Amino acid sequence: MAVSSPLKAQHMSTLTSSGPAEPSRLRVVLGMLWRDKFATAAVIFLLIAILCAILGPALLTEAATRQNLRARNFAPFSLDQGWLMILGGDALGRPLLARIIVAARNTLMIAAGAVALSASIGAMLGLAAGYGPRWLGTVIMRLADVIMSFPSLLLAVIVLYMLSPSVGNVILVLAVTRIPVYLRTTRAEVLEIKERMFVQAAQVMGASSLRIVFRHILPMVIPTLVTIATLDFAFVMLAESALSFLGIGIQPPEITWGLMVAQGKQYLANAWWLAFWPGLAIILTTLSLNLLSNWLRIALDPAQRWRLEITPANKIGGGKANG
Amino acid sequence: MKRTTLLLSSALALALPPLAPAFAQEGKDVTIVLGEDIDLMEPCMATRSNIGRIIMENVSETLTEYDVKSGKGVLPRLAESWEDMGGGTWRFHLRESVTFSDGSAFDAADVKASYERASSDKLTCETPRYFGDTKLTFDVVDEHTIDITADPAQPILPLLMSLVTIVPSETPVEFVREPVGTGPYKLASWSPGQSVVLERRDDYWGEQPAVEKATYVFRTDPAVAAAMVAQGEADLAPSISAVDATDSETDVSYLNSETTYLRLDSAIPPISDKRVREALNMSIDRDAFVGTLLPEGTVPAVAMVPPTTLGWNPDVKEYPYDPEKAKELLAAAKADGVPVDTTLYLIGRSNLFPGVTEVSEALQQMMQDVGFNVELQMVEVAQQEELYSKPFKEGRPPQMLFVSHDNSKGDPVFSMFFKYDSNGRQSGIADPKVDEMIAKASAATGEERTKDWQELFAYLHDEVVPDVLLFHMVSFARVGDRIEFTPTIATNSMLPLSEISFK
Amino acid sequence: MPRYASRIISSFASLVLLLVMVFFLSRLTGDPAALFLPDDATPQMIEQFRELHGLNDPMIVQFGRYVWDVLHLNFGDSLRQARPAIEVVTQAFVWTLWLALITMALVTAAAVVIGSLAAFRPGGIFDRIVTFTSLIGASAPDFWVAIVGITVFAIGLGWLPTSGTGTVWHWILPIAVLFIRPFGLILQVVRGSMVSAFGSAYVKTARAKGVRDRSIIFVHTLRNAMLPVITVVGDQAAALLNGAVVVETIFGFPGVGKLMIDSILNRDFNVILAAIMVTAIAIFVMNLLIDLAYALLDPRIRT
Amino acid sequence: MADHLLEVRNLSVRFHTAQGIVNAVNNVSWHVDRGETLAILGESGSGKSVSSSAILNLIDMPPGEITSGEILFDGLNLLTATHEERRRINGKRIAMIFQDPLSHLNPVYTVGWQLREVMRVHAVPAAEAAARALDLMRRVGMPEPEASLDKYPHQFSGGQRQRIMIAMALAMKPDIIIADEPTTALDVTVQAEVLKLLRELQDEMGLGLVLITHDLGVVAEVADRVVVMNAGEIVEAGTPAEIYHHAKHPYTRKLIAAAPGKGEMNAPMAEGEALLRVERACKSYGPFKALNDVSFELRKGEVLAVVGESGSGKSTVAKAILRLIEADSGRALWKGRDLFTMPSRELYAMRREIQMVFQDPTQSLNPRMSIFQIISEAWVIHPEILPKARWKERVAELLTQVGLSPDHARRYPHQFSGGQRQRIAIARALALEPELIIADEAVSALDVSIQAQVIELLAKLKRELGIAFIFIAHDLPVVRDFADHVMVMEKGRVVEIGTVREIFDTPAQPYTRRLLAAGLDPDPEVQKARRRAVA
Repeated sequence: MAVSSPLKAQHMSTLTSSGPAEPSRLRVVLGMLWRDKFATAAVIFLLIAILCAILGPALLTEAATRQNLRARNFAPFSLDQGWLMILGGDALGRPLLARIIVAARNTLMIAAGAVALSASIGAMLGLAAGYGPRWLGTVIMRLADVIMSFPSLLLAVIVLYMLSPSVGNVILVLAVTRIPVYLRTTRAEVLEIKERMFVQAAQVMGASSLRIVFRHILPMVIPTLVTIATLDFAFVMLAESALSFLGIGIQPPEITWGLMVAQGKQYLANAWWLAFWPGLAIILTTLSLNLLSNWLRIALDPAQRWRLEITPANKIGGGKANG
Repeated sequence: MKRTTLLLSSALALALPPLAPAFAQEGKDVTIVLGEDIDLMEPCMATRSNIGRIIMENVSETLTEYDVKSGKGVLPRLAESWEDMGGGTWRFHLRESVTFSDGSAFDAADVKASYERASSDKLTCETPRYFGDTKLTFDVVDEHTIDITADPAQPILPLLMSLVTIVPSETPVEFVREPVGTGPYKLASWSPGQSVVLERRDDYWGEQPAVEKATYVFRTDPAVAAAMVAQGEADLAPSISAVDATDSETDVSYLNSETTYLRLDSAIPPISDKRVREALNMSIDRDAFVGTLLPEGTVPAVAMVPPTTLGWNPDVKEYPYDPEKAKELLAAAKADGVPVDTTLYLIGRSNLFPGVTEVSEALQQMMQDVGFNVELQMVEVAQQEELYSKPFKEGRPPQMLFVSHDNSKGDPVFSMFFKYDSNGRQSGIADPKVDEMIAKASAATGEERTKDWQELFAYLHDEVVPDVLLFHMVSFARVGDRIEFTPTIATNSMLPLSEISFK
Repeated sequence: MPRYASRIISSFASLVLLLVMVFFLSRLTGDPAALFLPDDATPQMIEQFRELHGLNDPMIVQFGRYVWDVLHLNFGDSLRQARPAIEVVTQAFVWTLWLALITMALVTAAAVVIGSLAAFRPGGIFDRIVTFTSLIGASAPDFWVAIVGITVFAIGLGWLPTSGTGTVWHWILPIAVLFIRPFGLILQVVRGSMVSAFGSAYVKTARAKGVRDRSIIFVHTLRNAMLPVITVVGDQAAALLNGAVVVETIFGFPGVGKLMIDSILNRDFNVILAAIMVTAIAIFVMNLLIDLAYALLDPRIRT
Repeated sequence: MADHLLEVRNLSVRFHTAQGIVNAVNNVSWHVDRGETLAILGESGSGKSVSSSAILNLIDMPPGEITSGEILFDGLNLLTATHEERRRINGKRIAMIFQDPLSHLNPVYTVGWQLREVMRVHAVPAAEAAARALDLMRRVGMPEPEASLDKYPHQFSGGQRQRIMIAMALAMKPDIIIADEPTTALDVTVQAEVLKLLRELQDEMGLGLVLITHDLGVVAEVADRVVVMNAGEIVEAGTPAEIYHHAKHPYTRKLIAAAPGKGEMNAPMAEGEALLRVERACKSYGPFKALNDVSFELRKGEVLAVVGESGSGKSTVAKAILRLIEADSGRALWKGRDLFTMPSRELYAMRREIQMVFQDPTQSLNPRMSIFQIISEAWVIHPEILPKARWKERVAELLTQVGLSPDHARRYPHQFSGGQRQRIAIARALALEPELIIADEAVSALDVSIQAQVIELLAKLKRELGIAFIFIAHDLPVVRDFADHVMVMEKGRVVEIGTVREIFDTPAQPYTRRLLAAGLDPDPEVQKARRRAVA
């Protein structure tokens, strides 16, 4: 404390007194990203995955679904059957590369959908539980307990039985099971933030509860939620693949990476590539998200941010400016 | 890098061996790894495969047994002989000096009690399904003779008696978890979820089998089961997946009595049109599956029952793979106003057999190639069950259920009524002529019975086209190098330890 | 103590609500009769089964009967196993409990030691390697890891049994597979928590007092940093107590996770309900222990 | 150059940050000897704590970097000594007392353990350490010394915690104690006690004391010599009297001029209609009475200062009036209407008329809103005040009014210094055109020079706009400069109420007198005289 406070105050005063032109926010963020090479690689990989999800199905669905029993379990690293077969073929002779690219959409959509849904519902309930009357908070928290202890497999069976194992319903199942995470986090943050002075300042100005919650509290909670969501995205992808493995998730002919691994695992002994490549896609995506979330955690924490801000280049530049 | 890895692993290897598990079996004990856990050990449920594989003819015995190995038909077991007394009555002469594992002696009263217990409405045994509306009355003639009268007369009563397990008459009328039987083995211990141990009885009436103690363990994943035998942790895995059956030394394939087919719902257009059903049959290249998605040895099916069954018709030929013809048939149907463009739902069940998804997807594509509009849905067993059995839901779309039927009992009677009769629970057709033929064959005996069934099979396959018959499936057993065992078509439903011998 | 009383009451209320929901929802998912009986069961058999197990009664009557039985501490019989559901569940639960306890003990010990060391020099080589490898581990689908583990260690190297229970050796692979994900997660929390604890004022005091680095890490900082860690450990342990379905299925481990999925697929309602109840109680007890641990670690919470 | 016990020579330390390099201290030299007290005086950001952090090896590197200089302790250059050598000196020969003892004590260990630890790490046997810990607790005047050893830091009051810190620093009988703002967060009476204790101990043990502070009063009270720091450099050094009376550097002069409590006191206002009349307000939390029968009156354009120590209930008064908490009983008549029972619709209108400025401007401004958004939020909530078209213009006006520039509107709170942020908070309050502003310790967290500016601004607003203030403070000199009336509170009740002159010149109650006596005067001579008087 004794060391950092003068430091903070000082660079603030330099900034405000000299009033240099602010570098654009995007550039600052990109600069901070670039300083963490792992995170940079992660973002690039994720962008590629998203690109696959957007363009893949339109371009490659035909190639990904066309069966060719002659190329059944075709070994990887050979261009004999065209470049799409570079990662090998699956049990029906369909090119794995094409399938992985096409499956990116479902996989990412399920994960993103489930995360977005659970995060938004969880955040809303968490805001209500944290800022609303005490009894409402209690009721919501008990509800969260119930959801927490509700076996997700049973939920999956119930939803998928009564509805159908479609992408939308899998999103629903996964979203419901993840709500408590966001709910509890949001509530905990709200309980802390609502005691802060600026919330009281808004109250003193006559701001309505809705305004305080959405204008003042929510924006403070969002960074935390974003960090959790990145991690949860990875978690949901793994959960989806576990559901597929147990036979109660997405069902063919829909494809997801998780389903591909689940289907390919029986060939692990003699055609490892069937399960390996989609497994690798999952690992790389979750790994990227984890790395990204680590970076976010540092980037969003003012006390940690300097780790992303010092570089040799910066030192020289700063030195000159100050000297 | 490589060197350090090597060093590291050899160091580890040195550290581990004294502690490493030594599983090699000693003496005359065997370990059998099964794919499905056992939940009950109830003799009257022994026709269910997960139970039957453990207790049928090991713990619990029947009056007769059906020979699937050498085709000798119905053989004596607890009954030494039987004769048809006419009027629906059969007299069974029971084996003497047979004792149950609890020490009590076996007599005619036990037979009567066993049947009555199995058909009691206090229990939900499987046995009654084989008797349907037939009423049996038991007359104990003397301690070792019993008359069984069926109403209506039942020509295959001796065969049916191979499905009734005999328990002591004192057995309570509730599900038991510790079966008592006359078989060569008795239950030694059962740790649910982990293992079941059977031990050989010294006072068994028949020839002593070689195996002294059998331990059953359960692994859902067939790859793990296969690995256990390979590692010597188990001696026998009766059903492993074809892809894991890579070792020709230990792995044997066998026809497993499962017949897969697409159950068509003939009440709903466009499937209600026979040409459409024919076109479906011709769109499928059955031979292309064999040796690719399905293991070598898989047999394209022309009947609901496997070829070893009485009355199987060798003259019925599978539908040729003829996409052109199929397209023509479709066009013709379309010309007559049949809505052939309607979406057909191909409803498969995950876990039906290993690789079912790929097979389903291939089927879907083949049908699509001739112009069908097919949507594939893979569902869980309970969901499929809902669609499979009557009553069917009103307003259902045209559905093709990818299902499997198991009949290793030797007679088509166990299949035909409920698969094809207008009132059959899983029948997709309503054809009075078929109903009549089933009734006739069921009542017939001897040569006539064979002929009647053969006619029915031909008629169904060639004229009615009620379904798309696909394959008689094969399974693979991995047999460890300590033992000798040859799986049969009945291995799926029973696994007599007496068939295992040591090298 | 009144704090605990109200906790018990409100948790009990949640449990009741949960069981009620499960009771009705699970009965909407199909008929156990069709699953218990063979395909070719006659309609009479099905009727008989439904009658025998009271499945023909209106749902509310079934519910009333269940509540009545439960009030008499009778949790019903398993449809499949012809024995009390509670017996089926407790038998399986013992396995899960051990599996969860051993795994969590190892995970916590490993994560705390490695995470603390990684946090001492954030961004250092050790930190980077530890973070990266633990993340890779935590990113892999567990069934995939399990099968690869069997392939390598049981089949390839022959060091460990493939599956099953019996000796200590049988526990190694399942625990190793279960270890990976919570380890990655808890490691991150330990690391983060330690990094911020190193920035606390009392660490400055300790340094000004001349306390050794080792003691600063493991005495001063760790105990403070453990508070958020305990929460995560609790969450992860709860997840394990709910059953490690995938691992139990693959390794043939007779735990509550496998029991749960089997019961769900078989619609063995009484077992589902009993399993939920037992695990919920276990998790409740565990949360109390976590609270206790909190109070033990942090005197501020004691008052 | 003569050898000193501790000498810092030409020390420069810099930190790497996003905005480039910040030179925290530049070429700083000072020294201290046994039995002497050196004060390092400076405002926040002056770098006054950096050299002591360097002495104790507390600077994180990176981002910190020591670019030049040496620190000589008893002839040893600490900057080239090994980690282990320095560890042995820390706590044993040089000890430190930190500001904010709550966060500087480990919350999860008992005080006794922490006290013993400092001895144990320097190889004192366990039994001896235990005995000495008890002695130390007695020495620093801890009530119930034995029982207190088994308690945890959170179970003590602020003053007691600082005594614990002092005990810990004394444990090894060090040669030097460095105290970094040891009394800043404490009430004046407690501050006086702590400083007295430090002085006694120094006399007793003959140790060298380095006292880092921003408070001229503290300097006047204890220092033998003083160095003044600004922006990382020492601008002036000398005895406190020299510095106070003959400051050479303009910065020092500015600092001394800014010290509050020297101007003319306000004359009491003419009688007028009461704007706010609080009658018998009560509020309890369980057995604790936060407000006990509080009554007072406030007239238009008048400043009522509420003073008292922490826990006296002075903030509770403000919160009750603003309905941030609900009073248990009593009335607060605002223009004749009772605020305590006002329905929420009227409350909304009342919010326009009574505004609040909070203690900590960092906390009271939403970090995610721009200054424009923060100020104009008032009009979003109360749209009748100003049409949207005029918002921009009015924000610029308000910013100018509080002494900021109109183009600051685009920026975010973190880009401003503490004083600037408090101006923004005032601008926000003004946006609603209130008649009463409640300032809750609004200047307490600010540096003296900035404090003076903000008070000046508030006085201007009072003068020009006729705004009334309830000015809550614990710092008496500031109150003396700004208030018309003063209300002294203790334990939830009003001890004394009167005009500023009455309270400061002729306090009627012993508590008020004690409070006034504990305050420190920035003039060393005055302070010395006062100390003598008290003694």
